Amino acid sequence: MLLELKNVEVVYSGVVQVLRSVNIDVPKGSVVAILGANGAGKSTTLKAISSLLEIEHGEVSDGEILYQGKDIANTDPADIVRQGIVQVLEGRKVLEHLTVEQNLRLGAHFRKDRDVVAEDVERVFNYFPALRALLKRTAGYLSGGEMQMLLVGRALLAKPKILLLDEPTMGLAPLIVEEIVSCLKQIHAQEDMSMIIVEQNANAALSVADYAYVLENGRIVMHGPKEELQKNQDIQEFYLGLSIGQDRKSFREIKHYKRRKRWLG
Amino acid sequence: MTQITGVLGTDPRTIAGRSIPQLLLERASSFPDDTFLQKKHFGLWKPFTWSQTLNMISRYTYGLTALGVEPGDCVALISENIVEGFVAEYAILCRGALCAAMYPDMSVSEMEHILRDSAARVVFAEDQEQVDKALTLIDKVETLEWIVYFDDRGMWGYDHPQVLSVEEMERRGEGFHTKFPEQFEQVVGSVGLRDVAIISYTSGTTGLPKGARLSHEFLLDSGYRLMDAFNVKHGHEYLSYISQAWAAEQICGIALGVLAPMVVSFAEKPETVPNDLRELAPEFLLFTPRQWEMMASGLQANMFDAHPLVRRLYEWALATGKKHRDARGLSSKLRMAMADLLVLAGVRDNLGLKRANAPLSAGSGLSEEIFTYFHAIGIPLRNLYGATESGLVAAHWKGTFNARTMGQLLPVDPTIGTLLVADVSDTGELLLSGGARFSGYHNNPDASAESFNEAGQFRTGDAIRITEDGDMIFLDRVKDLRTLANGHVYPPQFLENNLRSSPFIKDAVIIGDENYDRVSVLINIDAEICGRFAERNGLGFGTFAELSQLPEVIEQIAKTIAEVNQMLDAPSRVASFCCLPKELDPDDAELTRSRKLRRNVIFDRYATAIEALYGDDDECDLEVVIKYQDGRESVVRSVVTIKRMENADD
Amino acid sequence: MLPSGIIFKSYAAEEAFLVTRPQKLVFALFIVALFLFPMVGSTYLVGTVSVMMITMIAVLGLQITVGMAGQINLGQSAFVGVGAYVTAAMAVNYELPFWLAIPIGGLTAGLTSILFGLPAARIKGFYLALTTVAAQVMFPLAISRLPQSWFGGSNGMSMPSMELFGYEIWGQTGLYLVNLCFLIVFTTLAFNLQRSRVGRAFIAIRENDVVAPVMGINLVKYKILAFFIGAVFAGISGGLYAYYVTYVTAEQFTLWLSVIYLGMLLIGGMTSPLGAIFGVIIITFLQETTHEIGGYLSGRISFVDESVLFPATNILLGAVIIAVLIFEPHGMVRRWRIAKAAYRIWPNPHG
Amino acid sequence: MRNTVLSAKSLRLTFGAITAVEDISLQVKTGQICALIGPNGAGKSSFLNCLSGFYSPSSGTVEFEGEDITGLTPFRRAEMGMARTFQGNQTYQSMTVRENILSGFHSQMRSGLLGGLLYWGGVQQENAHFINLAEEIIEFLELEPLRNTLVGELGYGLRKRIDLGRALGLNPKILIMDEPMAGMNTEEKGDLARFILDIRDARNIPIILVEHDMEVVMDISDEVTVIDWGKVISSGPPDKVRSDPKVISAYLGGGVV
Repeated sequence: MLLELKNVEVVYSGVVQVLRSVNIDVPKGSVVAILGANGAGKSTTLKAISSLLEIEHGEVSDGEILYQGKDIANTDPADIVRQGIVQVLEGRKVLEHLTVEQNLRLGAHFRKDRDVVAEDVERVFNYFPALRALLKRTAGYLSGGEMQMLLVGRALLAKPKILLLDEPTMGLAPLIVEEIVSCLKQIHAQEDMSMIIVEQNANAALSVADYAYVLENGRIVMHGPKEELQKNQDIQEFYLGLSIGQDRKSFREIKHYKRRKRWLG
Repeated sequence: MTQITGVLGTDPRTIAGRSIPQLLLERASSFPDDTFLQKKHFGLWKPFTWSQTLNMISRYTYGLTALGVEPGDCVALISENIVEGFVAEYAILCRGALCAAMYPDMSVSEMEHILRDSAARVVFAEDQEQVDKALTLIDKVETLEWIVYFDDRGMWGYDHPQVLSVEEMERRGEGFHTKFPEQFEQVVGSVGLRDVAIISYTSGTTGLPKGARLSHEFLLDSGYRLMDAFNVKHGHEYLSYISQAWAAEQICGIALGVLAPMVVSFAEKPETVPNDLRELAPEFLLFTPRQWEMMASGLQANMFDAHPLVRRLYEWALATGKKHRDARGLSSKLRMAMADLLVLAGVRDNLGLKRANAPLSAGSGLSEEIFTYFHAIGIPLRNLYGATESGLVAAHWKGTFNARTMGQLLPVDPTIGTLLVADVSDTGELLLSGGARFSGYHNNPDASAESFNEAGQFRTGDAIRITEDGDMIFLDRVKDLRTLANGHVYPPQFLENNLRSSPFIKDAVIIGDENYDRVSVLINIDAEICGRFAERNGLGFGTFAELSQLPEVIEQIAKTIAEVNQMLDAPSRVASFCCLPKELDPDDAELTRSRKLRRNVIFDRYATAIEALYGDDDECDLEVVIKYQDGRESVVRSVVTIKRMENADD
Repeated sequence: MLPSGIIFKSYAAEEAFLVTRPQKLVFALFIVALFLFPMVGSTYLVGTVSVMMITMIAVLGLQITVGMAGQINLGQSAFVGVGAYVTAAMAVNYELPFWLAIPIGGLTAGLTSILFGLPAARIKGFYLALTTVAAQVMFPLAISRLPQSWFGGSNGMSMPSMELFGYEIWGQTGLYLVNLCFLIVFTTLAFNLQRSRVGRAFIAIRENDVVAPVMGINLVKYKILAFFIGAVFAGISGGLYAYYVTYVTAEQFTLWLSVIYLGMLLIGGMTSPLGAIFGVIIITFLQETTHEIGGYLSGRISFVDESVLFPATNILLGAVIIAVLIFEPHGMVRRWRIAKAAYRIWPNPHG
Repeated sequence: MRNTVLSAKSLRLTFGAITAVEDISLQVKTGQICALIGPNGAGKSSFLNCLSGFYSPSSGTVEFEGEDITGLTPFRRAEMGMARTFQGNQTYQSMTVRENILSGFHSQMRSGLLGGLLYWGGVQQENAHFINLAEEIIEFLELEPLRNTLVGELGYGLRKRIDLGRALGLNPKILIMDEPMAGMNTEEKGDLARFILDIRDARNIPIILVEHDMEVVMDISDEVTVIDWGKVISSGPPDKVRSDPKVISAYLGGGVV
C-alpha cells in the first residue's frame, strides 16, 4: 500500500470535528476518487494528507496517515512535497504576476536534478500542447482551463508519487472538462503515479478512477470499485445525475421534498 | 392482587356532557383573546387566539360542507403536526364527520388501505409530497373525491380537478356560510358525546392496520384522567409533536387541548423540534419511550466529547442525583443542591425540560435505566400505560415512581361516573371495565366482538401483574409470552427492553420459540454511539456494516447481554447473538411507522442469520434485499459474525 | 443563545440587549454600582476610571470606523485633539456651557475627518493608513499655524470648569459622573448602530467591498460616514478630556496615542463595541500596574528612572498586543462569547 | 406579449489592446430563464461586469426597463432592481444568515445614521418589517434552522443559497446568476434548480444564468446564448443550440463526461 489513512480524525480550531475515523487505502499505481456533498470533508481529507491543515487552524487529532509505511500526519508540508505527495489545490491559484514558464519552473524548485527538469517540462508540453504557445504569457490572464493545465503541469514537475487533485474540473466548460479528464487518464497511463481525485463531477472522477469513497458528514459511508458504485442507485441519483440510470428525469420535475438516502455498505 | 378499583377525579373541569366541538365553542366564547394554538413561524412564536382559531375552524367546516362532506362521513388527514392539521381535524369534528389521521411517512400502499377502509371522501394532505401520494390513489380508491393541501409550494403546476388548496376550499365554503349562517353551530350542537370522533388505525404488528372507532367521550375521558392526575392547569403549554395518527396525540392534543384548555404549540419544522422544545420549555409533554431513549443517548453521546474533568463532574452529579434525590438529611440535601446547581439544572435547561411537571412516557418498554436517569437529573418522568382501544389506564401519579411499574389506575371523570376496574384473568390478561367505552373496530364486527368478554370487560391482551401497592407491572403481551421447544416459558419483551436500554443497542429482536430450545437475539446497533466508541478506541470502519461487525463492538454488545442475562434464570438467557449489518428500517417494512418491530418480516429477511445462530459456524453470509421509496430494489451482501455467550449454560 | 423557556413574539423583543430578568437585574446593579463608585474609590482611582471612560468613547469611535466598517484609521488621536481644541475654544472664546461645547467639538472633529476619509473612497489598506497618519502629522502643525486667538497657538488653552444650571461641577467625583453619563449614552449609540441598517452596511463593506455596491450600498457615502461617526466619538472624547485635564496642548494628541487606541481595540476585539470597552480596561490596567511596579523599582534600583520606564512600559504593551494577536486574533470579545456560550450549554461540550 | 426587461445592445469592452467583449447583444424578457454559456475566457465575466456596472463598455448600451443605464454605478443599478449572485463564496461571513439576507434590503430601507444611532421606535419598526420580509426568503430557501448561524460556519452549498437569498432581498426585477452550480453535486444542483424555477414561477423574475453544467442549462432555460471570443456564436432555444455544430466544436464537445 502506497498511502493508507487509518482512523483519521481532523479537528479545526480545537472544536469543530470535520473528519471522523476516515479510512482510505491508495495502492501503488491506482486512482482513487473521493465523492461527497459540499462540506462533507473531501478537501479536508486531501489537506490532511498534504499537511495543509495548519493554515486553517486544523490538525489531524487522531489516527495515522501512512505513506510508504511511515506516519506523515502533521509533518512539514514542504517535506511532504519532497517525499512525492503533491497537491493541486482547488480554486486554481496560479502565481498571477509570473509567466507560465516561471510558474512551471516553480514546481521543480526543490529538485536537485536540474538537467532533467528541461526534459520534464517537455513532457508536460506533450500532455498539454496548449501550454507551449502560452509560455511567455502572464499566468493571471489565462482562461480557467489553461490555468488548470498549468497547475497540473506544475505539479508534475515536482515528480510526484501521488498527485492530489482538488476539484480539477470545477467551473470549466464541458469541452475543457473532457480535455482535462483525458489528459489525466493519459498521465496515469504513462507516468508511474497514483492519484486521489476529489470531485463534484462524479462522472468525470469515476471515468479516471478505479476505486471510490463516498464521504458524508466527515465519515465514509460507502466505498468500492468504480463499477460497483456506478451501479448503486443512491450514487446514480445523488452524484451521477438524473439522466443516468433508467428513464430520464428533468431538473424541471424536481419535487419540493426529498427522497431519503439509504447509504448501505 | 387480581383486582383493583380506581377513583373518581376531583378536578372541576369535567366533560359534563359536551363533545369536543361543543367544548371548543364554549372555550372560544369564554376566553376569546387567550392563546389556543401557537406556531413558530418566521422566527417568532405566532399565537392564534381562541376566536381566531374558531373562525378558521368555521371556515374550514363550511369548506368541507361545500365539498359535500356530511355528518357521519369520514375525512382523512396526512400531515406533520401543524396548526392547519389541528384546525382541519377540529373542522372535521365540527362537521360531525369522522377523522382518520395517518403518519406522514406512510407509504402509498399503507395509505391506500386506510383511505379504502375508512371510505374517506376528502383527504387533507400537507404538501406536495402527500398530494403526490394521494394522487396515485384518487382513481383507485372510489370513495375519495377531493385532495385538499395546506402548503402550496410546488403546487402551482398541478391542475387536477380534484386537487385544491385549503384557501380554495374556504372560498367554496363562503357561499354556504352566507346561505346557512347558523349551520355551523347547529351541527356542532348535534354532535353527541357518544358519537365516534376518530378512526385511529393501530399500527398492527401483524397484518393490516385495524381502525379503532373512538368517541368524543372516550378521548375526553382519557384527557380528563391525565389532567386530574397530573394537575394540568389552564394555559399550560404543550408541544404537539407525536403524530395525530396516534391515539395518544388525539387525547393529549385534540381532546385535552380543549378540555384543560392548554396552549398547544407547534414546532417550526420536524428537524427543529429539539430547538423549539428548548425555547418553549413546556409544562406538559408526551414522548414515546424511544424518543426518551434518543434524548438520553443523545446527551450521553454529547458528553463523550466533553473534557474529561467535565465528564467526571457530570458523572458525579448523575450519581448524586440517583442516590440523594429523595434522601433526607442535611448532607444529602447539600450534595444534591450542589449537583443541581453545578450540572443538573444546566442539563434540564438544555433539554428544555426545566418546567416539565408532567413529562410522560407513553406505552410500555421504557427501561429502568433510562427512567432513573431522567429522575437523577431531576426530570420527574412518569410511565403511562394505555392503548388505542383501552384509553389511558394507569400512570405514576400518586407520588411514587417505581420504574418497573406502570403506575396506578387513573381517576375517571366524575360525569362519566363508572370507576375504572382492573381485573387479572387466569391467563394473566388484564381485563378492564369502567370509564368511557371503546366503540369497536371499523368495518370489523368480529374483531370488535372479540375485544370484550362475556362479562363486558375489555380484553387488553396484556399480561399484567398488580402489586400489593396497587401498581401495575407490564410483563408482556399475552400472546407474546413464548415457550421454547423444551417447554420453558420466557418473556421476550423483557429481554428486548432491557437490551435496548444499553446505549449501544438500538433494537433487539429476540428469537426463540417452540422450534428452538435456546434464546438468541439479533442486535441492531446504535450507529452514533458505536461509531463514537470505535473512534475513541481507534478502530477503523467505513460503513455501517463494517462498524457492526467490529470485534470490539461485538464484545461490547456481549458485555451488555451478559449483564441482562444475570437478571434471568438460566434457560431464559440469551445464548447467542449477531449484529445486523444494516439498520432496521420502516422502508423495508422491518419496522412499523411508529418504529415497532415487525417480527415476521425480520425473521424472514434474516432467516440465514437466525439459522446460523443455532448452528455451529462462527459466521454466515447474509444477503438482504433493500427497497427504495420509489419501489426499486437492490441486494446487499455481507459476512456476519455469530457470537455465542459463555454463561448461557450454567 | 438564551436559557430555555424564552419565546419571542416580536422582532423588537428578540433584538433587545437584555432579555432575561437576571440579566436585567445584574445590569441594573452594575450601573448603580458605577454611579456609587466615587463614594468608595480613592481620588486617584476615581480619576483613573474617569480617564478610562473618556478613552473608551474614543475607542468606541475607532471600533465603528475600523472594526465595523473596516476602514483603517491611524489618526484617531488627532480627531480627539480637534474635539478637545474646539471644545476649549467654544468654552473659552464663546463661553458656551460644556453640554454645548462638547457636541460642537465632536461635530467639528467629524467634519474634519471627512477630509481625510474622502480618499478612502478610492484607496484601501496600507495607503489609507498613510493618509490617516497624515491627519496626525498635520494636526499640531495646523494648531500652531492658526491664529493664536482661535486655539491659543503653541501655548495651548486653559479650560474653565464645567457648570450645570449655574452650579459648578466640582472635583473628580463631579467629572466622573459627567464622563459616566457620556459613556453610557455613547456606548448605547454604538451598540444601536451595529444592529441598524447603517451598521449592517458598514459590516457589509468590511466583509466584501466588491459585493456591497452590487447589493445597493453606496460605497463612497458609507466609507465617509464611517470616518465621520468614528471621529465624532473621538471629538466628544476630546472635549471631555479637555475639561478633565483643564489644559490642552497639541503634544497631548500623538501618533503614539492613536496606535495605543488601535492596540486597545485589537486586544478587546474589533467586531463589537464591547471589544472597545474590554480593550481600554485591559490596557489601562496594564499601564497602571507597570507604573506601580516601575515606581516601586525606581526608588530602589539606581538606573531605573523615567527614561527607562516609559519605553519599558511601551515595550510591554507592544508585547501584550502581539501576544493577543497570536493567541486570539479576534480579541477578548471572542473569548467572552465562547465563555458565554459554554455557560449557556453547560455541561454540554457543544450546542 | 412579453416585455423586454433587460437588453444589451452591441456591447464592446476593451482593456488597452485586449478586447474582452467584441460584440454581444442580449435581450431578456419577463419570466424567462436566459442561459449564457461559452468556453472559459470567452468574455462572459466581462460581459456580466458590464451589466452590473463594474466596467463601462467602450461602446454599446445597456437598457433596463426601457431606460439607458450604461453609465450608472453598481449601487444605482441595484436600487433599480438588478440583482446578482456571485462565483464562489461571496457572502458576509461574520453576519448571521438572517443579517446577510436583511442586508439585501438595504436600498429599500430608509433609516439613516441618526436613526441607526438612536434606534427609536420608527427605526425599530422599519427593521422589524424588513426582518419579516427576510424571513419570507429564509422560508423560501428552507434556511429556518440556520437563521441565527454565522454564515462563516456554513458549508459552500448553503452559502450559495444565502448568496441567492441576499439577491432576492433586493426585490429584483431581474436576477443574474454567475455559475451557481459550480462545485455542487447532483442533489444540491437539484435543490438549486428548483429554487431558480420557483423564483421564476412564483415571483416571475427573469433570470440570466451563466453556467457550465449543460444538464441543468438545457433542462431549465428557455433561451440559450453561446459566446466565444467575445461574440455571440449561436442563440435560441436549448434544443436548437445543443445541435448547432458551431457550439459543439467550440464548447460542448462530444459530451462523453
